Amino acid sequence: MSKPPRNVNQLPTGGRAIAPPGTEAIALPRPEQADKKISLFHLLLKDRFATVAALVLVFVGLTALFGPTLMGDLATRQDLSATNRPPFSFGEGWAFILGSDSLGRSMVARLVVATQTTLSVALPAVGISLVIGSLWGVWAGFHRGIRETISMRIADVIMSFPSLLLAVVILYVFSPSAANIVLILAVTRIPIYLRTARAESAELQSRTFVDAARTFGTKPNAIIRRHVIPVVLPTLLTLATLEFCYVMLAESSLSFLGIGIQPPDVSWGLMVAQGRQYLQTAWWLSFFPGLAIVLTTVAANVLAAWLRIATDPAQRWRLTLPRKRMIMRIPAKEVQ
Amino acid sequence: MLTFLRRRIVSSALPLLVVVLGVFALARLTGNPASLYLPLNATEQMRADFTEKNGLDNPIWVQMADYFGGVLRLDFGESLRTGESAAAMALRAFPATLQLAGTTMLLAVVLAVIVGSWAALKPNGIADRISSFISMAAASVPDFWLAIMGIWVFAISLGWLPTSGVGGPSAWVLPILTLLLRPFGVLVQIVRGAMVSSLSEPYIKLARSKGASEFRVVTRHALRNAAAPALTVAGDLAVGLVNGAVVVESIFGWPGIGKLMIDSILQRDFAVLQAAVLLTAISIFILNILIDLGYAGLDARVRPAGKRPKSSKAASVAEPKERKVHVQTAS
Amino acid sequence: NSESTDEAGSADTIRIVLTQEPPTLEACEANLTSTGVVMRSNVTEPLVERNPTTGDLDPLLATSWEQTSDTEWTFTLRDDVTFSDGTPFNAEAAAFTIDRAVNSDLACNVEGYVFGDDDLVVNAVDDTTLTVTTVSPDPILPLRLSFIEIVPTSTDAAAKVREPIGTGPYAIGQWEAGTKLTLERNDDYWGDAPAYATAEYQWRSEGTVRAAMITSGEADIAMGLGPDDGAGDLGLDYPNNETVALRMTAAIAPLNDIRVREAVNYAIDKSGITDSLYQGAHIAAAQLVPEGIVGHNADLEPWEFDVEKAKSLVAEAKADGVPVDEKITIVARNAQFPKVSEMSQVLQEQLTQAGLNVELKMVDTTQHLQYQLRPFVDNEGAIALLIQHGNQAGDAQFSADQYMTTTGAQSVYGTEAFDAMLEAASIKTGSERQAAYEDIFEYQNDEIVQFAFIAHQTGVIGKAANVYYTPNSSSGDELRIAEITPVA
Amino acid sequence: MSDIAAHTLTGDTAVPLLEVRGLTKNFHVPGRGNNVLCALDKIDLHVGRGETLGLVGESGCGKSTLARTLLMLEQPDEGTIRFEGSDPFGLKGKQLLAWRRRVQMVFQDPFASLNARMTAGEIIAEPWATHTDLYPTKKARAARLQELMEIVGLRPSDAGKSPQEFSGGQRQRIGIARALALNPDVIVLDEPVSALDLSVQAQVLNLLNDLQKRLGVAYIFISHDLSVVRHVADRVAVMYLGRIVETGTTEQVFERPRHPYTAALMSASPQLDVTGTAPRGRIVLEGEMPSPLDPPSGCRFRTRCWKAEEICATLAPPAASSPDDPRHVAECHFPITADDLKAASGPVRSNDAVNLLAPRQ
Amino acid sequence: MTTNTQTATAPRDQLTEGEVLLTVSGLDVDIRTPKGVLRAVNNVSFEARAGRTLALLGESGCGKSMTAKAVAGLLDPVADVTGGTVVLNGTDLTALTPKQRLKYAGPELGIVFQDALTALNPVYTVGTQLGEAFRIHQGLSKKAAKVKAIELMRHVGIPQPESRVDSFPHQFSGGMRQRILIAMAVSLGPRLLIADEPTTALDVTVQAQIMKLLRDLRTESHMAVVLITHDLALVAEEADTVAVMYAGNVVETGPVREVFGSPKHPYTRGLLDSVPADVGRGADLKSIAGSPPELHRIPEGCVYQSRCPLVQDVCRAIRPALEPEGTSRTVACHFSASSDTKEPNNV
Ligand SMILES: Nc1ncnc2c1ncn2[C@@H]1O[C@H](COP(=O)(O)OP(=O)(O)OP(=O)(O)O)[C@@H](O)[C@H]1O
Ligand SMILES: Nc1ncnc2c1ncn2[C@@H]1O[C@H](COP(=O)(O)OP(=O)(O)OP(=O)(O)O)[C@@H](O)[C@H]1O
Ligand SMILES: [Mg+2]
Ligand SMILES: [Mg+2]
Repeated sequence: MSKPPRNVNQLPTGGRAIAPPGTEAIALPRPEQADKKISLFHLLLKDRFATVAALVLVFVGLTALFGPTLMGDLATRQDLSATNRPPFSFGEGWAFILGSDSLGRSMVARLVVATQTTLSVALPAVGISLVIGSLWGVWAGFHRGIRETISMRIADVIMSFPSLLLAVVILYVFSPSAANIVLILAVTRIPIYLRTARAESAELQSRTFVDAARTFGTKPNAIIRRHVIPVVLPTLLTLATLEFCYVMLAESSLSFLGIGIQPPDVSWGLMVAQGRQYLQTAWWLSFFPGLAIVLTTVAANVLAAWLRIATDPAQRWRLTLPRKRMIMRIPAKEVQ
Repeated sequence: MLTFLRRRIVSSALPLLVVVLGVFALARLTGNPASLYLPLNATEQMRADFTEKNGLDNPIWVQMADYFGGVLRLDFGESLRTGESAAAMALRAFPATLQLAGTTMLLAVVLAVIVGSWAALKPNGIADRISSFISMAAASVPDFWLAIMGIWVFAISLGWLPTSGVGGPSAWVLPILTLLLRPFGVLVQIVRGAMVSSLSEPYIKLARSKGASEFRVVTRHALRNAAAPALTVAGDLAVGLVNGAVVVESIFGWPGIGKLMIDSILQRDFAVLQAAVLLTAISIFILNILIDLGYAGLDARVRPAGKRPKSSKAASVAEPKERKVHVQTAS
Repeated sequence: NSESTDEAGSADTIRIVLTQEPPTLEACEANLTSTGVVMRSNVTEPLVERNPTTGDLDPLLATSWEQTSDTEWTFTLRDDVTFSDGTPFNAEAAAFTIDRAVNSDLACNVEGYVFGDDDLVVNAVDDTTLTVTTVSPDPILPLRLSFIEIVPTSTDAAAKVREPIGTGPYAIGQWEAGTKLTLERNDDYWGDAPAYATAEYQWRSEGTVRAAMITSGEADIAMGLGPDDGAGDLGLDYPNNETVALRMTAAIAPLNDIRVREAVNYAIDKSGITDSLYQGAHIAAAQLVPEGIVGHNADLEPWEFDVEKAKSLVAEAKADGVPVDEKITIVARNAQFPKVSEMSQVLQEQLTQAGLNVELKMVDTTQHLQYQLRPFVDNEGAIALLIQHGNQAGDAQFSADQYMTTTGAQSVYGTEAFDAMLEAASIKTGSERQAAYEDIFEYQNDEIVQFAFIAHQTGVIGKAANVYYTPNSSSGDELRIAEITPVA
Repeated sequence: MSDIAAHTLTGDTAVPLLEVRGLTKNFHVPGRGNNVLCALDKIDLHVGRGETLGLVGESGCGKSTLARTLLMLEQPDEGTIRFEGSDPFGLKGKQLLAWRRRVQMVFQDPFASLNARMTAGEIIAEPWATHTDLYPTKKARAARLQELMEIVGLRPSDAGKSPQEFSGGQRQRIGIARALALNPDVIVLDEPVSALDLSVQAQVLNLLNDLQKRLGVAYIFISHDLSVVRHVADRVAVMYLGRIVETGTTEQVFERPRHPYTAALMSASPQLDVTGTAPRGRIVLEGEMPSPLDPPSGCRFRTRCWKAEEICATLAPPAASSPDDPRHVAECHFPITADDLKAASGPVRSNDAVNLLAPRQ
Repeated sequence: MTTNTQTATAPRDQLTEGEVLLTVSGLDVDIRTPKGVLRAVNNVSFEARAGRTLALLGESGCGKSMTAKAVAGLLDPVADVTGGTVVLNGTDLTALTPKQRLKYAGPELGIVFQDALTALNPVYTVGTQLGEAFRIHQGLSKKAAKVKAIELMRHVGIPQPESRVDSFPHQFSGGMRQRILIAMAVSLGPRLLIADEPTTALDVTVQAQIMKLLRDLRTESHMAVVLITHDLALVAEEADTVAVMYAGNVVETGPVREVFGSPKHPYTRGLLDSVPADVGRGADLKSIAGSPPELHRIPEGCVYQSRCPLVQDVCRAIRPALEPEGTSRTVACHFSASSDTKEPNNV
């Protein structure tokens, strides 16, 4: 055994290795087969925060999917005679419940349409960098050696490259289309996953179960697919939710500089950026989209944290732990 | 330690070079700045002269060779816009960013350590939930929005702080507050995660068995161990601050390197852009080395080439470990 | 609240917040807004000066001038003026300055802006007499020369200078690059001493922040505000001689059909834009220059807003085989003026309503210049460029030469007939000149339609309660500190 | 490949199934100075068909490295491995896969060697994903899986459970079943029971014993628990600091140890002896095992040996056979002789015997 | 082993050998788990005497460590002591507040944790960690604490303590780390030392060194030692008395020689039978069939019923109490008498 002692900064990663010594037995409780199927949903219901978060995300997702169709052209219909209408004025119909913007468009409709744009930028951006960065990192960490070194240096380059410059250049040269924004955000965020995946994979490749697979003559790619990726995935997914937040913010910063999503398309970031000059006269223009960003990312993070624990066989128990207040004591069996 | 430094410097020099080359090439993709700097009715001849004078008609590698030739002579070129030495402009702007980013990071780390530790004491407790909610929300507010909001509330409505500009300590408050939130939010999560796992390590129990008070256990034993992952992330965040304070700098009129960079991009002021990028890249590179050193200072296990390990087991342990990030968030 | 009292500068200092830091203070670049706003008539002065209110030329360093031949003008200069460094001002200095700005290889901005390609012959006859000879007759040479800020002969003739010396009421004090710039009162000034001993300039790119600095008492004057930046009562409107318009590539389909260009004009709700985006401060425009500029045609009415008409014009054109479905790109420049993004979106929406296929593209300054100046971007189909044109000189020729001739640096369309009209107008003087340009503007609207005019703009300057200042049409380009006085 | 005639259970075949000659493995550890760590130093070893070779030694002496090298998880620096006469390191592609089938390993840690995210069935069937031809149909695999689970004493119905849901002993059975999945001829068992409780250990040992009887596999059984090795092994090799210092039959090594280290090892392991009245004297070795980065000159054991003399520091002792049996080999200048042992009176129990050889202290 | 007999501990009243120092009676520990609250330690009672070693013996997961942690007051947050008393030298520790207990941790009671490889804080030098107890309880300066630390290291036989005091834990081998942990536990001369599997992770040769160290320390200061292990042979060699645990319950106690010589509880006998020693090569070992019950599924009646060869109806209904058996032993089995009559164990 020449493994270094488990370090604090090592990520818990499935299996027995996570459980601190002495608590291994925690992982032992054997859930019956039956309750395994339903339990993910049940576990979710048990955690009020996670439930709320899931509801928020489902709502956001549905809005993004069906909202724009429902809104028709409401989001772009301008009315210069009714600009900056304050929110919660109920006389104007539901479309203006959150007020109107500086061109008299319905805030509700714009928020809804922006949901789709925002997600269609943030999700692919996160997805692409997640997939590329993770696979690359896993591969580099698994093979170690020169492949690892070169990969890490590339990550260094991207990390210390002024990402804004990259954005500005690409967006200036190739016009600020949503696809280009996605591309830039994806490329600049690859190192995040690359580094994490590499570290995890480098650690995993020395694990015994990987050695075991090698003794069968399993090919490296098969080992990566079977043993490394499933273990690394939860960590990377958690990371991805944090990144989701980052990407939305970055998109809004691009909008601030005028090179984000271009009108008449609208994203939350763009709405916040354009609404900033009305902060004193029409706060709702930037407040509501900002709130949408915050709520979505918080919900995503809460759910990711929950999911991470829920899908980890060795940590799952934490979720089901009764709260201290509500202990139902099992009456001690009378023995004498 | 020296070997380590030497190796670190050698291995980072190449990426550094690639960054600068990349910036050089990318910047030239943005087009010829002739019309920006020439009079409206400039003739073709004037354009050609301008292009030639600035060497923009040469193939890119010739331009690069010229540029690096100049760099070796410590000549970083002149600003197209102001005619000043590009190096002077970058060096002038840099301290402003550094001070701002440095102070911000310091505060973010201190606050995050306090809040994160507090949250970690009772995982999933009410303090944990609240702090994790607040920190996540903090990390997801667009900074420019926050900046303008801050100006509105603290400078205009309350009149406590100046709106912007550089000056006395009060001028620092709003920019720092704005920059602070994201690093703070992210770090709270990291510190909390690291503290939760640190607090469940056996050495915590060992400390308790010696009669150490809760305070001592947390501050002496858990924190020091939790510091390493936090340090890594703090480093990445600091890089982000140095590189990405543009928005805050331009709102608050803070004459930093971020603002200089974006201005020189917008003005196609290549020499200044390159000088600024080179400077930040070097600083990021130094920052990374400092973090490695700090990491080694915190945890002897990653101290490279220190004392010769005594036993065989130690030998394999003493390999410098790649820094790792702890992604464990509250549920 | 101690902080803000500290910040409220002493009565001796006027604090001004600009939209951006001057890239340089070089006098021959003073027609750049960001340089001129600091330099002109504060640090350096021209020979003659245009009165922004009356439009007349007032004497400054020159006491009088006359056209001594078709191509020659003679100026009589003051003899009691010294530069702030003590060197005397004389005809030699004036000649040197003109020569440096117009005839040199410095590529001064002012050269391109107010002078053509031809060089001037300048001659210092004696200390107080200066003659300027042009290649062809130039009736408005004194007006042109009002853009030349006089510098001493000690100024580097081969390179631009960042901090020049002038004859003005102020001299450059300290320039903390990136942070602030101060001007100090020039105690040897030949004219009346200004009220403030020091002028302190800062710069903020966000309009809301500039407005906030006025409301919070951190600045006395804030330049370039927008209607919603939050200056409230402290915002002063002034006509800034800027006009916004769409400039259409009339040679490229579908804009190559005049009906389509007319449709564009009909489709734009000018008063809707001025009233709701700019709260009535802007004025719907019918021509490139606003009132007060020589050549402005007061009889021209803005195109009426009539979507139906626009639609029918488009339909008509379509019936004639014009590919009206081809894409038209509205190109606008980020942050060019307040609410430019909103205005672009309105334009896009309204042109779309008229049945055109319109895209919007927001670009940065450098890219914008590629659309605005020759050589134009020519591979992107029909383009309607959102331009903001400011005629600081007060004469329509400056606008017309640039924007209306077939070869104008910023003109994408013209006709030979129109060129001839312009040529003829440029050498006319007095009321003839006025009439000639009035005709030109009318002709453009009837026959050329390169432009769809939107509005004559109104600038907003923020002014703290403790200063007196009345902005005028040139305030945005030339903020005369001497005109600002403290409230007693 | 299999040109060997009928296998025997004694392991005394002319051509051993697996033979190792001069195997050396160096690790390069980062750091200045001498950074070559010699984990295996010219190891000679052989295992016959159906035989169990016990391998004992202190932690860090290179047992696992040897096991890993045999499985080609590490590349040796020197020496040869012959499996039925051919060198697996020269194999490629199909042949390599074929070889992989024949040598398998069971790992020390039943927790770490099973992927927590797979089910028991998936784990056991994993080898077939690579060796697709072995059980080509789904049905064949399912049948074989069930069979394997029964062989190792697991309920086939538990195939869908994940490793966490099994006890340590059951997990080790999963590991054994996985090793059996390819029908190997040799199984290297790296401390297969040291993580298990006594009662479970007994179950696993019984299982291994049973399997060997039924399937005739050979074992290389690594352990530091002498009582276990004594129970399972036909022959024993004792390792110290990368070298095999003594080999012989189990009986020889345990009853008549020749190397002082072997003797110390026997003595140090506690005995469940409730009949004795006083705690017995024992050889408590001084100090720690020296760093393999910087092994002692001459005899590697000399720094802790009570018999060491000057020659031990200068000359590495050659392997010498016992006068009684040429196959009982030890590397020592001053081997413990039969006379030493005779001097120990009383019942010839290994530990009592060595007690009398207690270090001079 | 060092011959230095000078202890690093503060002088204190010597205990008389054999005096009862620790009395644990009826100790219950509950753990909150997803399945509800379960009993990890149930009604456990035992005594430890000054200068003697009590072995807590049992399979993995039977509650040995839990008992030790409960005694030391260092249970995980998910576990609580819900019944029973722990009287150490006249003081009931369970009645103290956590703050009051801090006073006892170190000077009265030392504990050596199970996992020597990770129990030391990796970021502090061993000197700092060894000196910490002195800094906490005696308010020594850093310097003085370091002197004490060096003394302790020498005491537990670490060569060149002066130069090694500033090394970090990872620079020590497992055996040395274990010694440092022991040194830490005995640094303030506690009356009671709990050693939780102090040698499980170590080699036999190192184990022998550590056990010798513990023996020496015990005889020097007459502390009571509670040795937790699942190694029967180790118990046989090192302990005076033994308490055998099964599924959270103590099933048998008594002097080691008697218990191992003639086990009264079928579980104890089963364990002894599983030892491979002396069973012929190739012969099957006797093993206890089945596996221990999960704690949340402990049946009514006897905890061992599912694996017991002697099981009867009564075992399924009534849990046998720990009854005295002879003068020095206790057993919890309905059939302890009958099991006694079975063939004596032939270890
Ligand atoms: N990958 C490696 N890199 C460097 N050194 C190694 C490596 N693997 C093993 N070693 C070293 O080789 C030596 C032998 O290690 P090995 O794991 O084979 O010992 P072992 O006898 O199996 O010990 P244990 O009983 O603890 O399992 C040790 O000193 C170890 O530190
Ligand atoms: N933190 C915990 N949460 C839930 N259950 C626990 C926890 N710690 C221990 N347990 C349970 O308590 C029981 C007793 O554990 P304990 O650590 O005392 O066992 P042990 O006898 O010391 O075992 P080992 O020999 O493996 O150290 C175990 O069955 C385990 O499942
Ligand atoms: Mg091993
Ligand atoms: Mg335990």
